[in-house]
Amino acid sequence: MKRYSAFAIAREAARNHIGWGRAWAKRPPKKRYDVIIVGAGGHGLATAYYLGRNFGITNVAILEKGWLGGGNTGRNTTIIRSNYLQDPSAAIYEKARSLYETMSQDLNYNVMFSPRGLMMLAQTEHEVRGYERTAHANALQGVETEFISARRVKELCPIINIDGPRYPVLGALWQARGGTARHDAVAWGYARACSDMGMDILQQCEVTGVRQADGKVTGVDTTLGEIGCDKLGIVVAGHSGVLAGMAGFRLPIESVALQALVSEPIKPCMDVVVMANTVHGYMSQSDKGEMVIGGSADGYNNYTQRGSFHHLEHTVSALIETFPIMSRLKMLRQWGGIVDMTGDRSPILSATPLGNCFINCGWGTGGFKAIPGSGWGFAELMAKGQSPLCDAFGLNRFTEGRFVDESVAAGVAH
Amino acid sequence: MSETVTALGGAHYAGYATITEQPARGMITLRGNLAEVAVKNAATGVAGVDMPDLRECHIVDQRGIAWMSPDELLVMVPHPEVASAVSTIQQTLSGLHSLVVDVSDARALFRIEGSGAREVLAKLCPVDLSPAAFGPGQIRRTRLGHVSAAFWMVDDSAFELVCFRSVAQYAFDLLKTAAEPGGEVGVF
Amino acid sequence: MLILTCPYCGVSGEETEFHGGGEAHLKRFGPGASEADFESYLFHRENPKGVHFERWRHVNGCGKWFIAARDTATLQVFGTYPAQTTEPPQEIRDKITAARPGWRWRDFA
Amino acid sequence: MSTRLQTGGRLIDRNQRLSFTFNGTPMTGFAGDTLAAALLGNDQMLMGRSFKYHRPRGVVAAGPEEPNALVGLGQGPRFEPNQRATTTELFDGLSAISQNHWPSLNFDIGAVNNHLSKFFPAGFYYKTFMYPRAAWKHLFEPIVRHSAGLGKVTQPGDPDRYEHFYAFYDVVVIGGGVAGLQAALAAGHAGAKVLVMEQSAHWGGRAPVDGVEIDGKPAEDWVSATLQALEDMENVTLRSRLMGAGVYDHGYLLAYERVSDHRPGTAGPRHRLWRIRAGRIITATGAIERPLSFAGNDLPGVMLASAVRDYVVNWAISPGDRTVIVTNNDDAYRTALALQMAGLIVAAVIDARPTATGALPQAVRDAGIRVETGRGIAKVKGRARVEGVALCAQAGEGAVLEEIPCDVVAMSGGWSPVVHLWSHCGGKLTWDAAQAHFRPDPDRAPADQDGAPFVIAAGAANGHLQAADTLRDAAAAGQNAAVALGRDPADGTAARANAVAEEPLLPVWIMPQGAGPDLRSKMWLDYQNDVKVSDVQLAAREGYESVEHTKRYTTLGMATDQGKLSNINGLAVLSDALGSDIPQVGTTTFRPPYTPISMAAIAGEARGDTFLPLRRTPMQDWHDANGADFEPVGHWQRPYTFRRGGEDRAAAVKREITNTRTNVGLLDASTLGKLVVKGPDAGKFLDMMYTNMMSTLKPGRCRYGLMCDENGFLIDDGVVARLDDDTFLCHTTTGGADRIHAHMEDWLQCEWWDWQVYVANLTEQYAQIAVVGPKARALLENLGGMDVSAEALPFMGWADGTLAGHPVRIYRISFSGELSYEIAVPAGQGRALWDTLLAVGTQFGIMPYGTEALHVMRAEKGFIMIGDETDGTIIPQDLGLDWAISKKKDDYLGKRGQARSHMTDPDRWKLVGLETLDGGVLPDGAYAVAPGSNANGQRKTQGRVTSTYYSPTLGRGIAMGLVHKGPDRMGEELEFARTDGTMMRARIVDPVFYDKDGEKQNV
Repeated sequence: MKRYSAFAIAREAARNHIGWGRAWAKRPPKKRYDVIIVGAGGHGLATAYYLGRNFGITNVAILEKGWLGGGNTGRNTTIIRSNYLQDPSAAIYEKARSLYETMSQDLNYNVMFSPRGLMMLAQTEHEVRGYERTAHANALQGVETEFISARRVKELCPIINIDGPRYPVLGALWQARGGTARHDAVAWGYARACSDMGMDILQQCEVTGVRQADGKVTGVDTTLGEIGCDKLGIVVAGHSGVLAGMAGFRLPIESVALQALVSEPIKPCMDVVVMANTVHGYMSQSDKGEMVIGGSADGYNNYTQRGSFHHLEHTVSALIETFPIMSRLKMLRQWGGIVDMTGDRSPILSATPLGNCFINCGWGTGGFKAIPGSGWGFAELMAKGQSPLCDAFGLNRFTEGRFVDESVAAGVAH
Repeated sequence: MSETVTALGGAHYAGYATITEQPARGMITLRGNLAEVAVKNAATGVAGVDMPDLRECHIVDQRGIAWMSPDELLVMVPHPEVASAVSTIQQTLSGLHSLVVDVSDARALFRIEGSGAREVLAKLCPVDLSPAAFGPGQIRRTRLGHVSAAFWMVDDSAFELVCFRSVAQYAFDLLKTAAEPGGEVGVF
Repeated sequence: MLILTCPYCGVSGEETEFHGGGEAHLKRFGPGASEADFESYLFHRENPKGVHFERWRHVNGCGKWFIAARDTATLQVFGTYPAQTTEPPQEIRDKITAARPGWRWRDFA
Repeated sequence: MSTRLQTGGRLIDRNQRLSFTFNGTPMTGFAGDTLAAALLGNDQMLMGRSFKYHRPRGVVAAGPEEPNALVGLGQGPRFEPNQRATTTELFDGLSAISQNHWPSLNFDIGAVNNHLSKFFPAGFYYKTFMYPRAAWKHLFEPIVRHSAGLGKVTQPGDPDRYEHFYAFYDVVVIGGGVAGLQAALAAGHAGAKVLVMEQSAHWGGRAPVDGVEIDGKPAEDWVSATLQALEDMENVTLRSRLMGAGVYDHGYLLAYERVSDHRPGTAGPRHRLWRIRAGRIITATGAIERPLSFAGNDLPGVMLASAVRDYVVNWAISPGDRTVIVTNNDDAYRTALALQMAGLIVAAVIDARPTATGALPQAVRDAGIRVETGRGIAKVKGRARVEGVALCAQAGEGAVLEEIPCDVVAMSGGWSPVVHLWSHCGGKLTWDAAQAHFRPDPDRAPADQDGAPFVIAAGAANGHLQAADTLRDAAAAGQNAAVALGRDPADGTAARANAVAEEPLLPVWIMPQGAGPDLRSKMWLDYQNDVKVSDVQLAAREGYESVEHTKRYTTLGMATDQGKLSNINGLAVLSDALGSDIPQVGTTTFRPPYTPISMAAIAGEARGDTFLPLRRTPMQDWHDANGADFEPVGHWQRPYTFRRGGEDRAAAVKREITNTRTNVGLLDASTLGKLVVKGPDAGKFLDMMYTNMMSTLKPGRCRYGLMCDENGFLIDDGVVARLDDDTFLCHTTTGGADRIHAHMEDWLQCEWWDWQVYVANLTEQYAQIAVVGPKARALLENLGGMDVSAEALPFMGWADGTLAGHPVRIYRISFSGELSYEIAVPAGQGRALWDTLLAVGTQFGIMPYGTEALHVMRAEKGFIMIGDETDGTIIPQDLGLDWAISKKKDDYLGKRGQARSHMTDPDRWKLVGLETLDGGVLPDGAYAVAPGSNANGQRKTQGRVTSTYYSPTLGRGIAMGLVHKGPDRMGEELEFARTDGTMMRARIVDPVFYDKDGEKQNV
């Protein structure tokens, strides 16, 4: 694989860049692999990468029914943070965040991780208490966050109107090393690294069946024929229910559409990521200058990846109140991504009733930021059958009522 | 009996439609089996108008009955009569499973009037307000901006709209803004 | 932006007049129920890519709960019916069969 | 140079001269001009700089597809970036500035990127800026970010108004060209209720410019006649300056009306967003001309052939003195004729096709204009402006045959239907090889709620580029739309247009066909984002094979024009590089909106006071006038405390508490939920809703109850009063009123529909005032009215009666531990009673108190608060509320959930009181640490603070918290970690800090 660097570019510039080869190889499937990962999104590719890097398992195929990185990996608002309340969440998201810090160098592919700082606005007394609690939890979890004053919020993000009118900013939970990354690059970078380790990335290869014998998976049927494997990892986000169905077990999951939009590009005016949960809106400015805005989810099952309008309406009106300069910006594009929500809104990284079949899904709105941590933990789970990062996210928790619930409010009351 | 104050003390705005908060009106929620003759009689007895059918509202001045749901009516009488009306209805329905409560104070009542009235509501409610689709005799429960509301027409150019008392100011501000001159759409 | 017709008051309104209430025809399991049954009741959902039955409340309207038969992939609505039933009415099922021959949802077809 | 012609200009009014400024330079134009036309009229061809290489950019188009001519419009709080000059109507006093350059448009430092462009191919940033690691954060990223963006940042304080409008039509026709008007006519005749919208201020589209004849008269005349006919039909509405922005599911259509952009500051809204529900949508959105890819095709002066025609015919603009036309089709010859008719020089028509023998080429030759076939442009000469072109053989590799001096190049690569709105909601496309474009596939149209196709493409938007076919197709579309909605077919015959037969075009994706790397790296596909043919080829070579990969890797089509000019050309280059057919490669997804729409229009009226409802109690005016600090609770604003004089919040809260505990306090409790539950089965129902046994409650009495969800988690609490045998009044939390009402209706309607119970939400019927404190009874007795003695109205009882002439219901319940009366009075009399209480209460030292005092007092009593002690993961058993869970009932909501292993786990954290050793106040949300750390290296914990306050009554910090096996560890000391890592020690104690035996509330 040709190593990427400024020098390589200079060399190629001299000959109009005709010397660049494929970022990832194109090979026909083998008969069988040690491990098959279904789903070449960020989580699937990261799992494969860490299987190779941490456990030397490289006889791996990653199957993708569409194009790699073509799902939610390329359809999210690229936010990276780990300021979660519950220990298991903080652990896996902080693992992910720390891996993002060095990902460009690890993969020799610039994913443009930008730890520009992330703040979650507290706009009610109830939110203030909630975020103060999170700050205390983070301090013991090794996650660097602090609860900052409204004035500090204004210093960090001058375009915020902290004086209301409807929801004044009372403070914020601030994670200085949170930020964003270039979402496509994460998938492309992992794909290139996996391919470099000899793994096969099989695009346009849809799984149509899961072959089993005496309670174990033996392989999968695909549009490219039958492929055998010792272990199967299902990492297909919004389509997990379908795959689980093929494997013969059920999931506590519902798929809904999450709304997002971007504005036209303007000169840099916001150096941080801002989340305003009271009004279900979050926003950052991309390196192209677009304001990237995330909204809330539809209240019903939806497999179309189309945006719907009324959620946008509420998100945008709230953002205009909080960021008055938004009023005369224009919306360039809106879309919807399918997110799979579990019973407690936390992910599933778990063994399944089929001994050698594992599933990684249910990331809801948290998927992108978790990619490296999820891949790291899930690879360990698949290789060793156990992983501290995954322990709390097993399927059994729904039977026992042992939830990992990040929604820190049953409703304000007085 | 001390006097009843409305949420906005009769606020008024004259734009290309006029918005006026109305004086208190006696309003009674009656829940029961609307097929029961007794229920029908109880309602019509105090309101003095015909029993409305699905999505209908019969109203004459202060008195009327609005069909709210398959098991709910809104009975309207002059405010001073509401207490007696409630007990009259309760007596008529004694022994019959039903719920009769005075909700006069829980509501704000607005009158939206003038050639622009339909348009003003069409800016705030996701409802077809063209004359072909909505007219006197009908009621529509829907949302006004972010709050629940219901409206009916008292004649060809005037609506009455009810919402909860606590959001009266919000509703009035919405209606007022929508009725500002220069905002005429001109499709009805 | 979905358009739904409330089977109680007959209003055809846009999504914002209603409130989604999740999967329909769930059988409640209470005290004494097995762990598996109780877990399924609370958490296991069909989440189909296709024909689905779901609860809606006409919240900005008559306030009634009803059930909609809808395709989650195309958003086609096959029909709505009152919530006071444990299974889809035959007439709704026929409509679905006409549009999606061989459809299946739990034990219904 | 570009100039204004002495005569002509069908859209301008030469009697209305308008003055405006561009980068501060005063200029003039005419009413009817677009800003682009007016700028050209002032010889301002250079209008901006490109995004990546900062190359000089002139206008290329005359409509919404324009990628280059983006300006900053207006000033101060009305400034708006990225406005397309081609769709901005000129008005007097308009001020515009060009974008993305420093220090000036003519001299731009950033243009250095242009000379380094060889080092910035597609995706170069993925390959570099990585080493050393710190350099990315501190050096490279700041540079990348600084160079980001196009337009200047907007300012706060937008003074304009915006609104929505809900509209309902049978048929909505998008596009006011001849196709749209013809379709509307057909649908209208069939009796359908029709809306026709046109994004610009002018009807008729291209036909009048192209000199088409319809029904024997000039298109212009047919258009005005048809408009009149439509005006006369009362079932048809015509609307200009209204753009179809997005098509959504179930026939939902967003349309964007620019009400006063052309007359800023006038009365009324600036933008109006139409939220339309349509039975059928006809997209008569026309087609967009494609550029040709030849070296230097981005120089100012290179324009679309149709745009050149538009500027000449519509606005009497001469884009330049000598024009060279380069084409692969007949249509561009119309530009030659139009230019010559305006007395301008056409140096030559360069046709890539081997031969051009159609009627239009012939007419051009007859007009004495030189026509060269089989030729292409090797490269465009000039630096900041076209100076000439070098010809070559299209079939060759670019060897220069001849150079022709010119200052305008008018190019035409054929036409692509505008399929955006067709595609937004899932409409699929089919490749039309003959015309080399994607057009809507009628068999795969977007489906509505009934599964029926609801979008119909018409005219050029449907691939019918010849006027005659356009009209036929449009008439059929209008007819079919109406018929599909059950209307009777009426006169659907189309107007007849003269049809100059056009010969087929020759698909030309790069020019010349054999161009080498050097030329390919100068062929622009995406002008705004600087994506070139060589970039797409590089992406393909590197394995970014999916069209989505290539788009994202090269940023092709991701600029503010969303690839209206570049997508098809880029796609063709990509498929060629992959050696596959264009249809196999497919297109990227079209997303709403068609062109950018203002955020403010999306928000509509929801701004400022009407952003969200703000719920007000009957006493809110008093709170406003008496120094209340509010806190939002749901949509309510509740007084947090009432400050007096120079008091800070803490001092005010302290005063309110002390006064309430020693004299009497007044609380506005109107926001508490009040649900009436009535019916023969009401008791049985409430036994399921609450963990307590409610059916045994005696009329006249009150009982505190807990509600859980099926998971067993506590969701609400409140006092239930039994009004009579089959009627209960359930109090909920402020946040709970609507939620719990819906929760009850849910269970009644969907699970126990045979139970006889009705529920009504009376929350707003009553103002509720809590009169609290040792002197509360004395105060009420002074009001005159009902007997409020301990005997007549004991603790946890209620009674109806009158107070000071008001009909009231009084509940003897206490959330503070003091003697307390909660008085419900009809809302319309709430303020009067409040005022009376304050007046009569002065002799007893009455003071109102806010929510914070309420919190502290309840904490002093060890009462839990939903949302503080609970967070959606807490069961009543965690809070020591087992006494409120009936053991006799075999079922209630949550009972099964609470039986699961994790819920019965003896290791759960349970509620205790916490007393700091130093008397200080524990930090809110602090955790009690335990020895060691877990497998993920996180410090172990054994409890947390749920509520913590300074108690003025006890003169020390008090707290409640959940602690591992807490109740069994009374007296133990715990260490609570502050965020700075230091520890605070606290002792586990009984959560009831004040009046443990409850004597005060029970007098």
